Amino acid sequence: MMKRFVPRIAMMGAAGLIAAGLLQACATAPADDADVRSRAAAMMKSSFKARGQAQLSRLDQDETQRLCSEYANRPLPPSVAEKIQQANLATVRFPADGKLVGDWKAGERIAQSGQGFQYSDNPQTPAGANCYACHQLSGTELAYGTIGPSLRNFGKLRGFTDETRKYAWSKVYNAEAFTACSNMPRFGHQSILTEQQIRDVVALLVDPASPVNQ
Amino acid sequence: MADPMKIRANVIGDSTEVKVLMNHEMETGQRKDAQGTTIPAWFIQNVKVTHNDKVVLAAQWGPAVAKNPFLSFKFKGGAKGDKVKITWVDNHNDTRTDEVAIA
Amino acid sequence: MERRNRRPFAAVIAVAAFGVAIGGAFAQTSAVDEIAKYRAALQDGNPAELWEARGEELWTKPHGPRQVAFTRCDLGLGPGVVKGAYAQLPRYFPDANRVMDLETRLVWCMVNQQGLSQADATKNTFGNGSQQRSDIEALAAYVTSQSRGTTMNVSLDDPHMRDMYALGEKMFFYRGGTHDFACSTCHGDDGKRIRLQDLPNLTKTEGAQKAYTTWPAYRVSQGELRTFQWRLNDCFRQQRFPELEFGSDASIALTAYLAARANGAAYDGPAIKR
Amino acid sequence: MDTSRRQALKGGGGITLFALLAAAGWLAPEDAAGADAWNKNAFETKSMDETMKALGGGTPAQSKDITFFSTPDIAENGAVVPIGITSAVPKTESIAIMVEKNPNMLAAVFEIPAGTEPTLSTRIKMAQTSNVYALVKADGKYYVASKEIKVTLGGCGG
Repeated sequence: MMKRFVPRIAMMGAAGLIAAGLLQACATAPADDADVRSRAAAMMKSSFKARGQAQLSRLDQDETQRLCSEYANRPLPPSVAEKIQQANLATVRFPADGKLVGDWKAGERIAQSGQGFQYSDNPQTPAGANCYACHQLSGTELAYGTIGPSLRNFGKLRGFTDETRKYAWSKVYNAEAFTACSNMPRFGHQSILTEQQIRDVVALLVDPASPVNQ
Repeated sequence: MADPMKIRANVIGDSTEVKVLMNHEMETGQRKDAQGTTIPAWFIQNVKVTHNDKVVLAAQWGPAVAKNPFLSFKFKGGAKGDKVKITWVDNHNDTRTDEVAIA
Repeated sequence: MERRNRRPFAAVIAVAAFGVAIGGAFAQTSAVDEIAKYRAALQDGNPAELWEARGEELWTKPHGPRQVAFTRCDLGLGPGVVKGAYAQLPRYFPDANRVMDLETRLVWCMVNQQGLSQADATKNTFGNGSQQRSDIEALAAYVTSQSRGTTMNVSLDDPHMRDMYALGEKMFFYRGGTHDFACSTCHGDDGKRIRLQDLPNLTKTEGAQKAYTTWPAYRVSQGELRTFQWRLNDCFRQQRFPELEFGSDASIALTAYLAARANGAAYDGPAIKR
Repeated sequence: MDTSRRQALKGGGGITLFALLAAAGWLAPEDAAGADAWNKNAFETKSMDETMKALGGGTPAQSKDITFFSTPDIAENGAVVPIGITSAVPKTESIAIMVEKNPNMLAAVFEIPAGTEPTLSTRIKMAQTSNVYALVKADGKYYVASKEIKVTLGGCGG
């Protein structure tokens, strides 16, 4: 706690009063970090209410979520990162028929749609992956986000190979397998997308005819 | 009953600048509610602005004017303290008139 | 052609599933510039003023079974004092033995001074058109407008407040739900955007200041004035979390964290936003 | 389908609407005083086809004397699109705003009495990316300028 308040004080240099307040805060910092975390989790449980498809169990963290929250604003130790990636890599499932690539046109629609899993969403409507919220993909879609890297020419740059297709599948299935505490949802592992939907998204990335590779 | 407008009228050089915000849904009649029922059209159709009883702007609006409409324009003349009066009438025949002294 | 022509506005106004390809061969930077122009053009004439005016009227009117006006309501600077009050909220209120943000304090005054039931006081926390207007949103618009230009100065001297700040910070980084999202997923880095919307980095002073000082805001996408309680509520919806309850401890803790991080900046709301 | 519309526009499809409106008398100066009348027909014009059926009236000339100000090329939200129009055409009597691809084209008509500056700003809704027309009537004649405004949408929740 102590340490983490220090840079903040530096940032707030302009407001001397506040810095003073924070210094004081440091002096009597609440017990320890784990205690604050567990009290925060308990507070959330009593402050949220189930609505629609979003039940209170959504607040329960799995080990990956717990570790990534714990290390969110401090460096992630390599050993923890390794542990997270290993555990998540073990979750990746390939389709039984071995077919990794579907229809890029369907993939584009999934990439455009942000519907799904919000309490305001109809659970009967297939969820989207909302890829464009965070990534550049097709060159014609200018309304793309930058939280994730650009995926322009994803297949073209990596080569239209089996290896690329497998990587794309695995990454979409569980991004934490490659980047511990990635911002990207684990679309397969968390059952956000169906197997066929993942195929279609993979097609958007790796099909030579996909606008992503044009 | 309709809520008041927010009107500003200020002398700028030899003109008066009028800015008004109106409280109105401006419902298009094309939207559906959560149950799929069309929400009936409800929008301001006529707006009239007068300065000392002389019309300085008159408008006819369709539902494509944005919700809580904003309008800004200028007319020649107008002195501090003069009244600027604005009236709107909507398709439910509801109406609202507000006035403000030019500042 | 007919079909397309008659396409209802609902298609645009309803929850936006995706950005429309804005086509053409103009550069991304010019798109961003033009959106900046769009935002600038909206600044002159903010319908939030309509809420401010209604809130001002509500403030002085007697309410509830006891017919008491908000002029008896103490927002931290004394009964009825609104000038600059928002810039120091949330704060610990000994009379309630609780840290409260503005909206929660308004509800407290409705219940404890005006005699409304908690249920009645929180019936319309977020308005929906002229048929279901929220007095809390109007009051919040008025009160916050009276802090415009005031430097944010949320004190962490009180231990209750310090505790809420610490809890709020943990919440900010708390990952959960089907999508593993935390507040920090979208608001933890510089220069990011979702689709074309810039995302403030709330872990940095500058980002927190810019974001926090511009709520409440008139949301043109909704035609409503929205408070900070609403902002948090809707963020968690999009995070795929359950619903954050209005005035809950978690909502206040997170507000305390973000408000205190905005310290030093001039409050600049109610603003107008997409 | 779009091609025919575009051609219609270029070929003067937009013009016929104006002609219709003029013929209907809704832009007559006498309306300026008592603006209580609301021209239902004009506001229910749904498509270019419809307007092309009606002929007559004057032809608006493209005019560089009509300009848009504080009007962005891209609207972040179609529910509120700021539009500013200034007419430098002498004896401007009215200014109308029309949106080609809205369900109804006509958004608003402003009568400008003598003494009022032919410049105003307001906010409209746009269903989608479209041309927006500023139609000016001046000294009994019609003039027009247009501008394309792109409408974007976006956000996290989708």
